[in-house]
Amino acid sequence: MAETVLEVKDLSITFFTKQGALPTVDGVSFTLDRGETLGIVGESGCGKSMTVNGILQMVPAPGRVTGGSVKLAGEELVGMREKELCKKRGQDVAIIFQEPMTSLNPLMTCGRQISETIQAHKKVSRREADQRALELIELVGIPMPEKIFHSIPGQLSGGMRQRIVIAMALCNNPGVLICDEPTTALDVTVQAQILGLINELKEKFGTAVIFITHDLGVIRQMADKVLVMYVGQAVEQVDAKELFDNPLHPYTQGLMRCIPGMDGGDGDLHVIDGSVPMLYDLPKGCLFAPRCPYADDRCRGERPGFYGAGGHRVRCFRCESMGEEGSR
Amino acid sequence: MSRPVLKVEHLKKYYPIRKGAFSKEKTVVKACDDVSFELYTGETLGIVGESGCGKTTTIQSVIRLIEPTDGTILLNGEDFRAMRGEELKQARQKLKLIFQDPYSSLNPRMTVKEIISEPLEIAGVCPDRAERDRRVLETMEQVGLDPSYVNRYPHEFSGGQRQRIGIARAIVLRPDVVICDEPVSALDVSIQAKIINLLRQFQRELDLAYIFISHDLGVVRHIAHRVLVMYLGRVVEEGESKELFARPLHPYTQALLASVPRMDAEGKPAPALQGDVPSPADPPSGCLFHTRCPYAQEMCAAHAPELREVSAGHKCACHFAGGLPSKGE
Amino acid sequence: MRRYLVKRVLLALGILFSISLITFFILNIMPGDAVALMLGDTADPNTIETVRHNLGMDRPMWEQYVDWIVGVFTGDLGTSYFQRKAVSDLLLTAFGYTARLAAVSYVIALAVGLVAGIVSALNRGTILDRGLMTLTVVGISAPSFWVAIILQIFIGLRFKAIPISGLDTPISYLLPCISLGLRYAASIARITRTSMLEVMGQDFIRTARAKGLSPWRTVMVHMFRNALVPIITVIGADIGTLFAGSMLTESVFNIQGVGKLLVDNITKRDIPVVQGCVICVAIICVVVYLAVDLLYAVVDPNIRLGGEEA
Amino acid sequence: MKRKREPSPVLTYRGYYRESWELLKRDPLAMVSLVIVIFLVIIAVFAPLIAPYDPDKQVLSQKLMDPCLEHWFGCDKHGRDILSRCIYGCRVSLSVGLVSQIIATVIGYFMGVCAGYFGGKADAVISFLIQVFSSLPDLLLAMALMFALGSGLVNLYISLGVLAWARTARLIRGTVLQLKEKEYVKSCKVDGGSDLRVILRHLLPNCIPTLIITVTMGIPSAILSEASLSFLGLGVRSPMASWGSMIAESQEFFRSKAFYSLFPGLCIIVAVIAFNTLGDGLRDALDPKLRK
Repeated sequence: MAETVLEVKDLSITFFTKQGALPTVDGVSFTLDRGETLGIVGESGCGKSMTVNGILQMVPAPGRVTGGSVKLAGEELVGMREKELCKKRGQDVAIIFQEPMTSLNPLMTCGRQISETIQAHKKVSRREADQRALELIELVGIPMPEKIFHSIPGQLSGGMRQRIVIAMALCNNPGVLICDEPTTALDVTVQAQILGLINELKEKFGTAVIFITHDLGVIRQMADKVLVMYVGQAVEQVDAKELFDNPLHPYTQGLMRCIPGMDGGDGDLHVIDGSVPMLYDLPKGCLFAPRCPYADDRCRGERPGFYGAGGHRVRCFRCESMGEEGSR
Repeated sequence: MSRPVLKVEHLKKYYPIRKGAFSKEKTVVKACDDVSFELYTGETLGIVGESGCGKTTTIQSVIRLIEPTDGTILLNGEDFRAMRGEELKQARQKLKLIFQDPYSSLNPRMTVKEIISEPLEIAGVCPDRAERDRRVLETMEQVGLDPSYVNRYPHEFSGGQRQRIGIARAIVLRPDVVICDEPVSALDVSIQAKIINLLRQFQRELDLAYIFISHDLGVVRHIAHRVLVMYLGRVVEEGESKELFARPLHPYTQALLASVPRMDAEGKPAPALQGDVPSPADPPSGCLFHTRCPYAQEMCAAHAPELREVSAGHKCACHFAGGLPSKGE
Repeated sequence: MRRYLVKRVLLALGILFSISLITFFILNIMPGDAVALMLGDTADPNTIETVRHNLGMDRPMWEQYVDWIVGVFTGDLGTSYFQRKAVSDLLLTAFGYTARLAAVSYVIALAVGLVAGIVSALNRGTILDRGLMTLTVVGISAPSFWVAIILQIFIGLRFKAIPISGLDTPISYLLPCISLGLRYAASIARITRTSMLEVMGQDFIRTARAKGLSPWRTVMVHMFRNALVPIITVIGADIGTLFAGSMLTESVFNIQGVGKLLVDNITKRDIPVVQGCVICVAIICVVVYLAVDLLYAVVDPNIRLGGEEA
Repeated sequence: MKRKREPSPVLTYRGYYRESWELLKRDPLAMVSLVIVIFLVIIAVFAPLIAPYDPDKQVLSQKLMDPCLEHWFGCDKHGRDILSRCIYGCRVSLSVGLVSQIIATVIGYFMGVCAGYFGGKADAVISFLIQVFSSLPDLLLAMALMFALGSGLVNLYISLGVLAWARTARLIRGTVLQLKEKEYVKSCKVDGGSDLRVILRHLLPNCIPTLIITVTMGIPSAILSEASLSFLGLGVRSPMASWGSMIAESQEFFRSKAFYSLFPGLCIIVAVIAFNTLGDGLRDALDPKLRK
């Protein structure tokens, strides 16, 4: 068995607002091995971005990690002191955010933003750090690295900036790289370039990747295993191939069918009835029951646990016959 | 087929910019250069391309939200560009627009009723208030909004519902042409599907013609009958949707299709194109695509290819169109 | 960048020219006649006419203006009606006082304001933040001349070592500087806090934290530097009003600065002096605005490299 | 042709201003200042009924009288009741604040909309004027104007109002530039809506929060300017009572009679703080950025 770099168990994040305690992330668990890619997929507001904030221990107020554990290379991050966390962030776990336009400091040169990350974690001179930053800029496939090193983000295109962010994330060779919708803001041809780059670098460094997206097509290309989220809960967890060949949760099935395919028919698109419930007004039973075509009285009255077999975990009573799957 | 409801010929929109810091020399950005198309009743024309390719400039010029530099726009056979005053106002009733962002497209200080009835008021078609209210309620019903929400404000609605209000506003005057500028891009897939179905339903029921702009090729393929592919302000390929997606002729279209991550095919992503789109202020010589084209030859840098008909109804602006290996499906 | 520079300088000159035009005409269309005031009630109309003629006041307004503006460029601001001294000399002496008072007040205010603003932003919502912000509201609300009088009463009269007028010994700066600097310290603290909070919510701060930078580096290098542009705007506007504000402080503490000169002569209707003071302050203001525009370019490379307006 | 309806919205929203009011009510500081502002307005309006004495009546026997039960704030150098003068001073301050801001808002809104909406040459000229007017400190220009117009209440209204337009115009111009790009403005144009319709139906309602905030924040600065001008002898004409001129009169007695300058100064501070805090509260309550 490959070496496990990240183990998340029953991670829960609650936002304490005027409308009450909102369970933004509710008991998400997964493990991530070296060199593996986990895809997290779901619609906006399903808690996928908050899950990674929870991993980094950077949940914004008024939210808080209210349960579970996050073990990075065997070390527990939940409850760790901020000073220790600073040493982990950027060193052992790095993140690429969605918006390349705003996630870089607009007043600082790209090169400096990379080299300061190196200096934050290694005792090296400014010169050495700059040298290393320059190498990284070249590594992420930017033409004329010298020129880009001295540029500020405002002079670069979205794709270029995202490459800089990738260089910055990888500069300390982290064990885990989190990509939070890194290509959503980019055009398809640039998206293909960036996805290719992430895959190439992941293989080169053996980095484990968590890839968050709402695009199932991207998941198909990138992920080894997938976690489907719905209103803060994981509803289906399985190997990528199995998920696309044999989706078991009604939500996953619905999601796949309502995307207009590149070779789909001309009829009306499949729709999922109803809308996503609000966190302060969650249904009593299964969270998907109000929109589920198969829902019965039990679904409406009781929350399902995980069922399934062979590493396929599904939060649905219809899979009960396949056996209980507590955790892997 | 009969006369096209909208016919656009050689539409151009140039923006002048100053070249250097002090130079008097001015150059132009050709945001939309020599775009022509025809649109028939009951038909959907898709326009695809990456950001900065001029899709939005094109439709904003067509609808005269910005004045085009040159070209002809015929709406029901009449010269739309020459219209002024009351004539223009009446013509505008036949040409409507749905925007991308369901959050900034509705005035937060107006109720749903005021929003939907504004086009009626401007057009002055029903001076009777009761009649106007009746039409607003009827339209709300049609787009699947509960008419009892008529006095509510846009804030109260979800993204999908706001887009329905936008659609209601666009169809309340029974237009001939509705231009949809990325109407589903800001929505989640499950809501996107509902809106697309709704638009298709109206097309069938009201015989609408759509111009549908999107960067999502899957959506365009699903909804459009014919497709224009744009690159740096120019049309590089035009054809029937099925034909174009099955046998793309232009290397750019081929690359675009190959870049879309697909659910049905496993495999690592392979970037089909290198580099970024060149700056529109300093476009490449000859064929605009030659800097990124895998098949570029010397002549591509020297001569700009014409948009020519390669097979029936399928046009392409490439010197080698038809002679290239088809990378489609 | 060069285009930006040239544009700014031309704009500054245009503004200065317009201001001189506006103030000249405002000051010269006043109803009360300085000459009549100068010569007293008993003077006969003929004498008044002669004096007016000697002073060149019977010529058309635009001619007087051209004379005056040409004078401004050559450093000749005319002669005081009453003191029989060159206005430029009067101004030069007075300017020394005002500049010293303003500089000391503002540097202290800037230091206090920046620190208070940063501390407040970093401790948002705590008692410390609320306390500091309450103080700043009082600071921007209290009229400086009243603060000056209160300081004289409750500190000046209590502690004999602290003088309540003049600006001669280092200790004599204490009260005038507090009364003048208070509102600036408060306004800088407020804009610093707002601006810091705005930057704090931006994505690149999240990136900086996720990179594992130390909190100190995140705050000073990433937040503060990016918060600077609005702060500089306020500083630029402040330095202009500082000279106006010093009018009040100077008259309370009897400091012979530009403000006092202006206030004393406005009641006497000594127009050349008043015009001199106004144009002097106007030049300073415009120069400061120009400096601020250039400072933007230093702080924000997007302006420097883009060459266009931010 | 009926569609299946979308499920009912879960949010309840009662209109922008109701919602803002709810937010404002939750801000204790803003509510306290609102009460003070209302209190000041009542004092200003009903000054003759509230003031215990005639503010201009000189009683020589009461010269520089210390505060006592009959004269809570004491008496001034002419033996006039300071409390009564403070109450009448409130009239001057508030009316100067309000009237000058109304003048400024009318000019500023018009100029701001012209510059922002029509752009081009109109924008170039107005923007230049805005810069000219905001280059000189307000107080200095106000002094020059008061010098030319002569002292008096009406002249105060005019000069402070005329000078404050630039700030309003700048803010409105910025707001309009942002609003102009909104898709609802574009869709009104696409529908054939006239410029007048856009300005009245779309721009004005969305500018009102900005106007409310500028007026609330402009009043205290006008009050301060009035006090400063009156202090320098360029404000109201004596014997009219103004907080600033009362402080000026008290100056020569600061060694012996501290109370003399204390009360008018406190009046200024209370009024200015109340308006500033209310303005802050309104800004928080009306700011669309803080809303979803």
